[in-house]
Amino acid sequence: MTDRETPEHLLKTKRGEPVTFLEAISEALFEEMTRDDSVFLMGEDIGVYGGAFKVTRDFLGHFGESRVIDTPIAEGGFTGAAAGAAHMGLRPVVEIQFMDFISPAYDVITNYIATSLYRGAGAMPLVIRGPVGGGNRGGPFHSQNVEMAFFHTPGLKIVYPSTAYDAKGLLKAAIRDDNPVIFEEHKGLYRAPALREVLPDEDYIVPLGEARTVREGGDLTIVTYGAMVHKCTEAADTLEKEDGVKVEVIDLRTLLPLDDDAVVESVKKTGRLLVVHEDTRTGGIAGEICMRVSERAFEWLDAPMLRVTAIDAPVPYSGSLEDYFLPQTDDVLTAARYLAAY
Amino acid sequence: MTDRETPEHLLKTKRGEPVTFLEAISEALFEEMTRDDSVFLMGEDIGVYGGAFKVTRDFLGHFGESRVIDTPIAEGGFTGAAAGAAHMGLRPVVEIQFMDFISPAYDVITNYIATSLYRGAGAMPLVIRGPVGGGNRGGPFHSQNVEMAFFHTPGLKIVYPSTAYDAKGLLKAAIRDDNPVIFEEHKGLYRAPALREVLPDEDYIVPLGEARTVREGGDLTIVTYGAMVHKCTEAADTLEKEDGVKVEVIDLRTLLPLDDDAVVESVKKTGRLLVVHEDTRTGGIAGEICMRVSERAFEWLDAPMLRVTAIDAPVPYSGSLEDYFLPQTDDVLTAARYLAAY
Amino acid sequence: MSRDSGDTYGLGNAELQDLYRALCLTRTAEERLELLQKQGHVTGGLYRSLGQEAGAVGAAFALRRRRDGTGDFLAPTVRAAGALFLFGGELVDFFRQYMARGTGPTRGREANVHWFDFTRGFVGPVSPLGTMIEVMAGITLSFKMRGEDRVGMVFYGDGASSTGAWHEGLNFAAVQECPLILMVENNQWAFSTPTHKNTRVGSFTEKGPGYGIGAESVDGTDVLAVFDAVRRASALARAGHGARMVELKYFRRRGHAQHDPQDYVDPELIAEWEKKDPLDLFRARMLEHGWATQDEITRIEQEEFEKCRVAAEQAIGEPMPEAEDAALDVYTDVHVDRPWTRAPDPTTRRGVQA
Amino acid sequence: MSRDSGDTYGLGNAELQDLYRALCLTRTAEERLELLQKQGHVTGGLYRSLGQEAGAVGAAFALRRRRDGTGDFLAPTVRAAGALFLFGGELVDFFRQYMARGTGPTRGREANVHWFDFTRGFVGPVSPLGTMIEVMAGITLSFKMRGEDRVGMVFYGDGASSTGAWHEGLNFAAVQECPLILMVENNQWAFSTPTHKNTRVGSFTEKGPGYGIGAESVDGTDVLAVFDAVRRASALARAGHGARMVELKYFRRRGHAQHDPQDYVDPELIAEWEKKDPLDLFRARMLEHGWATQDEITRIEQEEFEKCRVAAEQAIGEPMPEAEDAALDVYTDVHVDRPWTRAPDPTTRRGVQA
Ligand SMILES: Cc1ncc(C[n+]2csc(CCOP(=O)(O)OP(=O)(O)O)c2C)c(N)n1
Ligand SMILES: Cc1ncc(C[n+]2csc(CCOP(=O)(O)OP(=O)(O)O)c2C)c(N)n1
Ligand SMILES: [Mg+2]
Ligand SMILES: [Mg+2]
Repeated sequence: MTDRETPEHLLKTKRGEPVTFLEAISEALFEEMTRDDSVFLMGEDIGVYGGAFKVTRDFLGHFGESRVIDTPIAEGGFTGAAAGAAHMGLRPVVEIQFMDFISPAYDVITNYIATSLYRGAGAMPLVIRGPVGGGNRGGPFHSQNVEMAFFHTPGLKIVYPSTAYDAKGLLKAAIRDDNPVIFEEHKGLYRAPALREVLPDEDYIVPLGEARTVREGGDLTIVTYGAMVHKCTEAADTLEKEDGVKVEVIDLRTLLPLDDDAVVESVKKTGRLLVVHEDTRTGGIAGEICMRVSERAFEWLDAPMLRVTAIDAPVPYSGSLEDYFLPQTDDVLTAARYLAAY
Repeated sequence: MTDRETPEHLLKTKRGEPVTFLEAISEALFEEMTRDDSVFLMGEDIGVYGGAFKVTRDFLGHFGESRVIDTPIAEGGFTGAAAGAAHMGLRPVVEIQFMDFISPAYDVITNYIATSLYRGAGAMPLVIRGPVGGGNRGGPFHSQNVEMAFFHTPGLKIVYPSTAYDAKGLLKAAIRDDNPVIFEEHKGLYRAPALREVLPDEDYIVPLGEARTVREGGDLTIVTYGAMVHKCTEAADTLEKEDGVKVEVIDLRTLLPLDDDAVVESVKKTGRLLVVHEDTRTGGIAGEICMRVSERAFEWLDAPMLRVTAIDAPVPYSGSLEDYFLPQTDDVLTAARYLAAY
Repeated sequence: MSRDSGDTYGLGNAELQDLYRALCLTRTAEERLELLQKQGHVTGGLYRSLGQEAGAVGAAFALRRRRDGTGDFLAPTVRAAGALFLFGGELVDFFRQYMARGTGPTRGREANVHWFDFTRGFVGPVSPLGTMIEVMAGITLSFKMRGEDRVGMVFYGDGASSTGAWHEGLNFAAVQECPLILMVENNQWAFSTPTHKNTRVGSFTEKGPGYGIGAESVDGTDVLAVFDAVRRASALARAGHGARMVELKYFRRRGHAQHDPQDYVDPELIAEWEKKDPLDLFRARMLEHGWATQDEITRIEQEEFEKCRVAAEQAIGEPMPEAEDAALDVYTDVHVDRPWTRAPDPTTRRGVQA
Repeated sequence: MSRDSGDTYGLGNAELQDLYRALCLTRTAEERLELLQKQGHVTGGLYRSLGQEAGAVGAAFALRRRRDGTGDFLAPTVRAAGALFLFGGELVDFFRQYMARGTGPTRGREANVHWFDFTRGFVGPVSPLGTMIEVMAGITLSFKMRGEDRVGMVFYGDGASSTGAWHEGLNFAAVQECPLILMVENNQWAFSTPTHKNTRVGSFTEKGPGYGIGAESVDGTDVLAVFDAVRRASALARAGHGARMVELKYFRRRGHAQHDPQDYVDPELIAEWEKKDPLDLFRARMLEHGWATQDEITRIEQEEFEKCRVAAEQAIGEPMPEAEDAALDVYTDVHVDRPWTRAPDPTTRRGVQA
């Protein structure tokens, strides 16, 4: 089947053309499936339709029905089935149509999949990917971030890219990883024109577990990930221009395992930490980051560790409500200025 | 039905006899069901058998089949059904046989129940209770603590008592609360002889959201809850005797909403914070507590905020492994001494 | 068959015309929505029930619809707006919900048919499929516990039948003998997935026996056939025979949502089903059997069209919610603050201590 | 019926005696466990399959059991230890697991039959009921994808059939036509809950048609009847007819676990079922039809008893796991530290910076 020619829209990188965040993800899936016959896809409407967001458009024709499987509406069922296939040496990648709907698979992911290696069943090469995040007026069930549902479960890895380059490289790394990986794709980034970039033609991965310093600075460290990376760099630029404050922005990229070395190193340099996440506040990842910095770099802190997040509520549907709910660039500026002046 | 006489084993408090942690819970359920006809129970094997741990022993005979319902093995199904009954003004209390098995109900709890009021469906008076915790050689699926699966979900309350008095008062408050409450009962406390106490004969509640200062001290604050409260007070006594260090021990009792006022007030007094929880480390509640103290009392800190927890792994079955997995009194001592000397 | 007979199932002309009115309202309201969307007033997804209106209308018409909390109870889907209207869901609220207005029943927090009125007897669905079967099992359990003479009706799609929630909720209702009618909207598609990829059975009635409950299949384009089937099902439920399943057989003639061109569906198949349009079919029968005159029918159509125009206009004129409303009603008794960082707090500075 | 006929279903005396041996082994191993528990060697729960041994043994005997990763595949339950043994699960490992020994296949991390050997073809269950149906759906999907001539068999209880995981896994296997045999162990109880409180159907075979798969019920105390039913089911699965369900009808003659006195069960009912003891019944048939002599039977019983004694002795003598092992194998590539506080780290002190 792989002698079938590559679909038009997946040739952009080959041609040296810029790709969107979404196209980068499609390319990663396509290349890994081409490279390794044991990689296959399952999910709702990923075949003929090519997925709710068209990530797997034309994959069915290219790879055939046995490697691009349209499933019944049963996230627990097909994720559990993916675990079984992984036991047998296959490398399933399941798509959750909207990551909000990963919740019916919560049981099998946390109790079966995450514990599989520990219980003696060997490697569990399995990727669970799908769109997350708000700002699209999706309401309470099409806007969630799901990292904190799984961050507390040992055995899982969680990835949340912010650029097309990282999305492709991290997804390839996730597919080659022998541990179960939850891969979150912010739907606001999928087709964002600003994120289009030309990617290397040769095969590359971005290793899991390594944060990226987006922007260097000595006055304040902002730790963030996903769509917030772009709001934070925007705020950082403003601070540099308007306040002369030099902000270091760290993109975690992988949330679990957490690259606290990168965070601690930066905080030891700046003495000030602001964590920014789109997810709700209480129980958000900011807590764990703050805890680790307290454990490892307390003496370097010149100001309280603070956070800018969504408010503690379900994601409301109406635009006016959602904008209030979500953390905005101005909120980052307010908090950063407060810390810089501290 | 309520003219039926009270079962023998539920008369201890009436008679001024001490009750166990488990008996206190049984009394709370019994009294609330007697007080309010809209309170009813659902769960697996809670009827004829009286529940896996006998919390509802003899309830069936007293209240009848329509208020003590043996359900099919379907945690999501009967928890969702409880939500429907709550819409209609009933006040269901569902038992999860082992809280590890709450995971099939994760979807309905986080997406439906927790968001019900926000979505305009009104109050959701619903209690989900059951045994949690390790130390009983239960293995990965009969030993879990589940607070962090729900701590991140706005709209839920989470209660985790450590004494018979609190267990009864908090459960009564939870049943009378108009918000959904997850109520965790550490199975290691159920029949612990040391926890037997004489309870007030008159009706009382312990309000949700208020921590309790178990033990006062000016040198170090230990924040904890559940079974760890007893390990921490034990450690505190040792520290006082052997090191002359005065430790303040705070029992959170309610995890969500978190009583950070109590924590902050204590830390402003002691300048040192140690969080101790039986649950695993990464993504544990220690992070949120640390974050809030950083936000509100950073300038009072004289040492890094630290934590003693279980290690990041599934709960192993074998005793030697589980003892290593769980935080021990010695670990609390080590950390506390380190902080006291800091 | 029943289509050609003149059987009115005991309904008089007035009621038959009410049925037609409900069909018109559903169709016209959804067409108005499309217009509103083109005008940019509808933010989220837009779902049509084109070709399925008779299922929702006929079923709801067979139940007791009251406004005092003593009637039957409904859990609709986005494809059952017709049932929602019959249960007293206000047309203007329908538009407010789709346009995320602060004046709507969920004050802009939720969309489309996701709203509630327990007095009129309906509970809005959530998106996760299957959940409402569990919730309605509990709602109807409460009817049984309190000895209330009420039944519940829950709608769900062919695809939703694949969820574990559907199984757990249905099995609970069956074992507890809850007075619940399960309406499976078999429109032959789950988004782009044909029914045979969601189940290996040809008819969903084959699923009833596995739960020990009765099930029957009915032509979902025939409003009277649906009415009759559901009236019989509700009579059994009312008589204490527990849960029962009714399959509505029809076809989804539009995409899953407005953004779906449905290019995966054979156009000829759609054309086939256009011939079975529930409004056309019922209109023809009304005239054929003299249940209504052409004038009466035209008046009904004009009145419903006007209703929709007016309600839409009203909703358009109403404001979006106040931003701060986003932080209310997370708990009945706990206030949710805006993040602390937005208003630095003096008590956090040591110097400032009193 | 089949019980009285001399039909051996094509099995020779040697195989028939192997069947009896497997029944004996199961019974004796579990009795040995009880003894070990009384002696304080067994920490966790102890589950008996008393009266259900023929279901596990007859079913496993009908499949291809190999040790090179090309055979059929099993997911047992705690009540199907007999199947596990036939698939190559070592008796000594069984005791090691129950006694939480570090030398066991899960190195003391998991209990009882919760262990794995993909080469011999079995996957240990997890406690959450229903999950293994999903997992086995995927395992057998892989057989189909790779064109391997293998089938899978998953055991689960009557109560487990109430879980959403069961529904989602079974429906997936049915739609994908996975070569999976679903063995429902209908022992009429789920802990203290009688089957009629878990389902409204009398026989679980009524659930097959709802998924478009074949189902049959068999006397679970008749090892040959089970063998025959499963051999036919596996032949169909092998021939590409997809999933199939087999119900084992019998009775749980002991409590849910050792700690359950089972006082909620009518003692007369238990007495009734003691008359249908699968070992007694098969032994009688062996003698009646001359498939084995009394001496041969006695030898088998003594040999299995001795095997269990020896294996138990060996396991008892072996060590508990090293404590530090608790922190290994959480990830293939990420090391889990003991909490930092247990070994204060100089790099956290500013002065100490190099
Ligand atoms: C648990 C869950 N998974 C996925 C989705 C996404 N989704 C929304 S509607 C839909 C298709 C539903 O098909 P069907 O149940 O037949 O209803 P129809 O749209 O045909 O009326 C899907 C997959 C969801 N809402 N819930
Ligand atoms: C999801 C889930 N809920 C609850 C339990 C607790 N539990 C363990 S075994 C059992 C009864 C199982 O009955 P059945 O499936 O008939 O198997 P049997 O014990 O009769 O062989 C229950 C409720 C569980 N293991 N998983
Ligand atoms: Mg459909
Ligand atoms: Mg059973």
